[in-house]
Amino acid sequence: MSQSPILEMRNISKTFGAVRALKDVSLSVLPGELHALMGENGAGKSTLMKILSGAYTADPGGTVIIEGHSRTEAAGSVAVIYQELSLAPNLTVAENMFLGREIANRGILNRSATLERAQPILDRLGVHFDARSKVGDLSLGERQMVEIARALTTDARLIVMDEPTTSLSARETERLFEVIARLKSHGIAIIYISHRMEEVYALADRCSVLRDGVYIGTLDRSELSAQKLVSMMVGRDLDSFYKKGHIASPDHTGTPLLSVRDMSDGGLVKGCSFDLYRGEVLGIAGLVGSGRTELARLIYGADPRTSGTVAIDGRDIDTSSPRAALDAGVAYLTEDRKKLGLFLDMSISDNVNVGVIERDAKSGGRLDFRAAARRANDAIKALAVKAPTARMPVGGLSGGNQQKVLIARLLETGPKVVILDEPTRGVDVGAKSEIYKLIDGLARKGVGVVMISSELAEIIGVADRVLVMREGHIAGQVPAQLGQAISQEAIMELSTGSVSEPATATEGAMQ
Amino acid sequence: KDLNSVGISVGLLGNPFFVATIKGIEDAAKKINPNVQVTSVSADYDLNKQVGQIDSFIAAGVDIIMLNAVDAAAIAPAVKRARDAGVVVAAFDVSAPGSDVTVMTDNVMAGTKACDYITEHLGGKGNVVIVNGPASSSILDRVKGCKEAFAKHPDIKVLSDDQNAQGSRDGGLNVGQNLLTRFDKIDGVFAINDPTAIGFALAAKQAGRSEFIITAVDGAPDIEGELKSGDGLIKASASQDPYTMAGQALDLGYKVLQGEKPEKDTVLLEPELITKDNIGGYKGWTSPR
Amino acid sequence: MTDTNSAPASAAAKQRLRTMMSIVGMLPVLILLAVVFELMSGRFMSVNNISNVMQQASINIVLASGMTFVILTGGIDLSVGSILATSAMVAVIVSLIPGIGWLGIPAAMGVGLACGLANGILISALNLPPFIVTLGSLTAVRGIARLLGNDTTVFNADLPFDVIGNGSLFGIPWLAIIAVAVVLLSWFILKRTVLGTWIYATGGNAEAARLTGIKVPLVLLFVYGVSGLFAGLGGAMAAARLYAANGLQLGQAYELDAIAAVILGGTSFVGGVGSIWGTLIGALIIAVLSNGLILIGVSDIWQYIVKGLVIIAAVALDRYRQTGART
Amino acid sequence: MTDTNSAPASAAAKQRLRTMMSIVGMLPVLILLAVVFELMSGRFMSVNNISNVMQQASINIVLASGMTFVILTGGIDLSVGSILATSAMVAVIVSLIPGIGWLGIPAAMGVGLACGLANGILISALNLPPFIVTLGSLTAVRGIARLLGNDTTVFNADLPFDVIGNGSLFGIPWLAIIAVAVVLLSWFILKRTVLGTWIYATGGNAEAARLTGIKVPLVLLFVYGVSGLFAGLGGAMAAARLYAANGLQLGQAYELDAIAAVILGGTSFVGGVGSIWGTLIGALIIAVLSNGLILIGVSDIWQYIVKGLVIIAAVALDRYRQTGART
Ligand SMILES: Nc1ncnc2c1ncn2[C@@H]1O[C@H](COP(=O)(O)OP(=O)(O)OP(=O)(O)O)[C@@H](O)[C@H]1O
Ligand SMILES: Nc1ncnc2c1ncn2[C@@H]1O[C@H](COP(=O)(O)OP(=O)(O)OP(=O)(O)O)[C@@H](O)[C@H]1O
Ligand SMILES: [Mg+2]
Ligand SMILES: [Mg+2]
Repeated sequence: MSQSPILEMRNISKTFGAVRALKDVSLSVLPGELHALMGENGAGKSTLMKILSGAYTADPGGTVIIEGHSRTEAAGSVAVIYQELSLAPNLTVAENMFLGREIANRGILNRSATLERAQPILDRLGVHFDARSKVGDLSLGERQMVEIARALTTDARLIVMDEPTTSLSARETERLFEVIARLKSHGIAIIYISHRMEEVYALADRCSVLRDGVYIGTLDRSELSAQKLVSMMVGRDLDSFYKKGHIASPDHTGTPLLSVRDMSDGGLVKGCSFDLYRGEVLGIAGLVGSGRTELARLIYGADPRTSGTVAIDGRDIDTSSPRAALDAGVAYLTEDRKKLGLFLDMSISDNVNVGVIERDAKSGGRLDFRAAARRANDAIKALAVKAPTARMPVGGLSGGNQQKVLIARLLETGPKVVILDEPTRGVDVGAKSEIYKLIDGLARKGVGVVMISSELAEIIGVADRVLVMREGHIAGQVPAQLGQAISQEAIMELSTGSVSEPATATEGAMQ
Repeated sequence: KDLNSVGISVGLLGNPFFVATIKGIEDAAKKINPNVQVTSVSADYDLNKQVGQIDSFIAAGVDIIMLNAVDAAAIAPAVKRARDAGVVVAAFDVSAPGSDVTVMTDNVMAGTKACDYITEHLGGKGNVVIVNGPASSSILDRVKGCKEAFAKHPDIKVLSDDQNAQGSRDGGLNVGQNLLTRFDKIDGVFAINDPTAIGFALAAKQAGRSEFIITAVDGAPDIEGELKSGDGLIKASASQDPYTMAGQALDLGYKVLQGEKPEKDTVLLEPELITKDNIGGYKGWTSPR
Repeated sequence: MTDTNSAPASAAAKQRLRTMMSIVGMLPVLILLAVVFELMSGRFMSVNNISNVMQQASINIVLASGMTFVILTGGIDLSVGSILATSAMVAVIVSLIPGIGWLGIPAAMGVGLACGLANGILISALNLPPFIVTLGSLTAVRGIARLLGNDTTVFNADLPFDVIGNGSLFGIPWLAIIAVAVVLLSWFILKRTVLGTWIYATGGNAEAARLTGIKVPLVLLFVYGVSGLFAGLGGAMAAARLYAANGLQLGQAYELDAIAAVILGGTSFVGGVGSIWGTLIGALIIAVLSNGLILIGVSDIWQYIVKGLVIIAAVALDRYRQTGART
Repeated sequence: MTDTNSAPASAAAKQRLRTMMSIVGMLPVLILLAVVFELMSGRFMSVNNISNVMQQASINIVLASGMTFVILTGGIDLSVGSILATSAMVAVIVSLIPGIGWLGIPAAMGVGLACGLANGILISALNLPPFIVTLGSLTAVRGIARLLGNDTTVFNADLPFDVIGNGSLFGIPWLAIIAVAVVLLSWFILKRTVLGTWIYATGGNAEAARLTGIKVPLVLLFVYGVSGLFAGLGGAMAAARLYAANGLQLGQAYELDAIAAVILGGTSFVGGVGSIWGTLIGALIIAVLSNGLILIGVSDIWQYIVKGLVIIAAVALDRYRQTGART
């Protein structure tokens, strides 16, 4: 090797109680390279990075050397974009960007200098909010951009990005890639963690793989291939990844299963209408902040609407509250599973059953433990949740398994329509393909599936038809006519507004 | 029967008045048996708590319970339980129905004496204010006695009698400030105890008001200086003698323990009105005895 | 926070152990206190005294049970002391009506329930902060309690239901039996019914609960209603014990004792985590402390200091024990 | 940039409006109360009475300022009333030492700071729940306050620093000047210094704060220290005002008033959201209520009821107003 590495991690182990998260892992990163780090959910990637940043202390015996210094001396030369967003929602974007490293004179803040330094970085990332916005008001994707912006405020020589694109759509991702390229040209090294293969192919100079806390190996760019990576990560080969087993273009005549008309909330969502047919998987694409989540929440009755109706099988239904929507057969999977979905302190079984315990209950509202245990165990088996017992708290599961638990809860209610908001966010390849299979199975059973996703490859691979949202409108439909292929270019054009045919496209969507 | 242990429950320990009563009991008990064990607890004006304390005393096997009842009526069942268990109950400062003996200040008379001083000073004519406190029996009695004194003079007008100053300096000051704002001219003020009176006087000093006099009940240590100087607004306080009162209650209780029957089971101590003129001879609560 | 990949069987066993630990909670502290007091006084463990402790703890146990419901949803109820005073007043006043005096108990509970539901409506329908709402009713309901008796003590020497305050069944005071019954009922609701799961879910993540179709406002209404109902029962118990009630003095600062019992018992202020058994033990610790310190003759001033320090030491010990168990 | 969607200017304006609204907060309620009391009594707005209100509010403002720091981090400090009593005792006792009597003020503040830091160490280093720790010190420190005076009132008619309790500067009472100074200092720390940002960040997301390198334990130590320090100052103010201190009675339940002021002022219990100006207004509302109700001659019992209802109505109004503004 010509250069000396910027980072050397040797023999790193880490145990949490009885859990061995990392075992003798070694990793070295060269200046100016983008080093991808891959592995299934729970493989130990984030833990390794937290040891690098000092958030965790490794078990004795390992060494971390950054630019020839020990970790403590080199603090400040590493910046980390954490996977669980580590922002203070009550502070402004600028305050968050400089949190812990405030621009100050003898302890007194210099607010104008803070804003002056924050704004150009945000502009470079091409975000819509300004440095004075409160982080709590931003959508998940926008928060992720703040995290990235924060890493750029440091003069770190090494930046760790732990799944930076999970909440980003294609355009933001492109922006991020531009920024990454510029960073690399300045000799800054990047450790990049992602479950999206295409990104790794596009970016990585080298790629290391972890499996069950053990270092498996490192591939050079020239050696990268899907088969090789997947078999290193999973320990076996995965069969076809995106697979549509259901009829690709279901019958679009007759009454639609779900029809949404003129849905508005007086702000972010403006007059959206669309139809969904039995056994169809309808994708909704769009940029971050285009209002997809908001639209889904309106349909589900999670937020008050100013206008709009929802009908199932041609009959108007009451979706004034989530309860009413569930009763009418509409279920919704939130994009923010930790904050809006799971009860982290409750058991897997309780989390799976919470929506149906009332239905199962014996007289007097007594819980039916046997039914609950059965449902939980069946769900664990059916969705291949990796957990020793259904009684353990869901907070102890890895991200992908948490997501499966949440999906299981949804399915237990026996919905006619499911709205999945970013169903594979932060989920590893193996679990992803299982979720795709699940969606496929639902469609085959005649359930209507709405899938909101920011990952174009996934939406093209799984959906039968794609609606594109822009600025709260449904900007169009891809394919414009049935039977045509879904193309990435068409989606991008609609979502960025570089074609202007929203009127006709909406018509198409409605018919 | 020997006197080996005494349990004391008072309304609120930390009130100098009760500190003096406890000292009176301890001294009296030590005179009878130098090795006596005295446990004193505070009910914090909570009847429920006091009942629990009495039960604990019964369980601990005390010979005499010295009781300053939080509630003059409602304490009866607990007193009965104690007596049924063979424990002598001696009440002081507040009556407790069913107790073996009771020694207390005549609070009605204390109120009357303090308010008679005001009416005399005013010549039977003027606007007066009663600064009230938490509704315990002794305070109700004082206000009752005071009102009786005022009622004797048709030209005395009571401007306010329903403000609670919590019986504290702090409360007296706050309520005082507000009452002084509300009424432009006041001729006399009766405060239900000394701290309230001092608080009211502080409020008057701040507001630059001095057109009235203040009287109170207690004869507490902090009012002695005020009375001695003679130029303050506080002119008189109907004094109680907690030390003697409680000591006497214990002595009577001890007699009951020995099987004697006291001639009267209730002793009312007459309060003495202390003013600038007789303060020199006043012994006070804390003076060494 | 845990273990996915290690052997499932041992993980399940460990899971059970942890659940056990969290249920046992402060029990060691309680036992320690009892032993120390027995050694120092020689009287603590007498049948008579144990019965005293149970009686003294009983009202706080009932209040703290209601408080457990509220705190499990992440709320707080400061008004229980005032509600207790009002219900006790009502209980005695009703008991004075010839012939139907025993109606005092349902009347007290009804008044408590009504106050609790009023809190609940303000909190759930208007979405106001529980601390302020119940602080407001702490004050307002106290005023009502005083108004009822016109600031005097009401009493009734022939209380028709005095047996619940002073009687006993096979040597166990009725007060204690009622307290245990309340704990069992609470346990049943929390752990064996749909509503209980909803309460935990609401406390764990209110927004997620709403999105799963749980009627969060109803859950909140229920918990504040229960807290009020139990406070009303507590009022009837206090009245039966004392044959009297005083609107100003009764129940002052009881809310602090009830909250302390709940938190000592390991229920989290954030909501969603905790158990009624912990609350029972927490309330017993408080009662044992008060009783034991008097038994061994500690002066009132030092009782304050010792009590404060023991409470802090108890949670510190618990925290230490749990950390020890985890690694 | 291909598409800047909604006009950012209007969004920024809306953001500003919202910040304004949240700063103004309860001010309308305060003004409304003042107007009603003036109309009903005709005396409320007199210079004299305003000065009374300021004095009566001042100690609570100082306590509530410290409490604001604590609640902003998501904690709570129940011990301020007891700390105030202890410091007041120390202030009077020291003031009796001939020659150096004015040292009473720094002594009181020192004692307050020490108690606050003790709370802070238990909470930050041992990671114990603030409610239990400060409930424990509420009790223990109260015991110390009583011990100091041996359960009697200590008093000093020639208090060397009585001017801060009863004097005034250009007609403004020193008590009020001190309270305003404390508010300004708190505002400066919270909004203008790095430490302030850390306090907000810790309350907003303690884990995130830790990950960005903020020393969360130090922040916690600081806020409890400040709360203790201000309670100590409050003790000196109370002593100066009353020329006396009583270890048992002084400061009872002051913590509830302080917390109420903070929460009325819009600071969230969850932490991270709120401002010191809100606290000031909250404390003034409480003081105006107490003063005004006496001025218009409402009896003690009805004061309770009205006060409780007004507090609830105030937050309800505020909630309604904010909802109105948002849509
Ligand atoms: N604080 C913790 N306490 C206990 N166990 C933990 C903790 N953090 C992580 N673990 C465990 O360590 C293992 C590795 O977790 P880690 O978060 O590093 O995985 P990851 O590779 O980042 O997964 P993902 O792709 O889902 O983000 C998992 O088994 C996890 O359950
Ligand atoms: N609580 C909130 N308050 C104010 N604005 C909000 C709030 N939540 C979201 N927004 C704004 O609403 C807009 C649309 O958000 P929404 O979450 O619907 O978009 P999305 O297309 O689902 O984006 P993402 O992929 O980031 O989830 C964003 O610009 C966001 O800033
Ligand atoms: Mg991770
Ligand atoms: Mg979204």
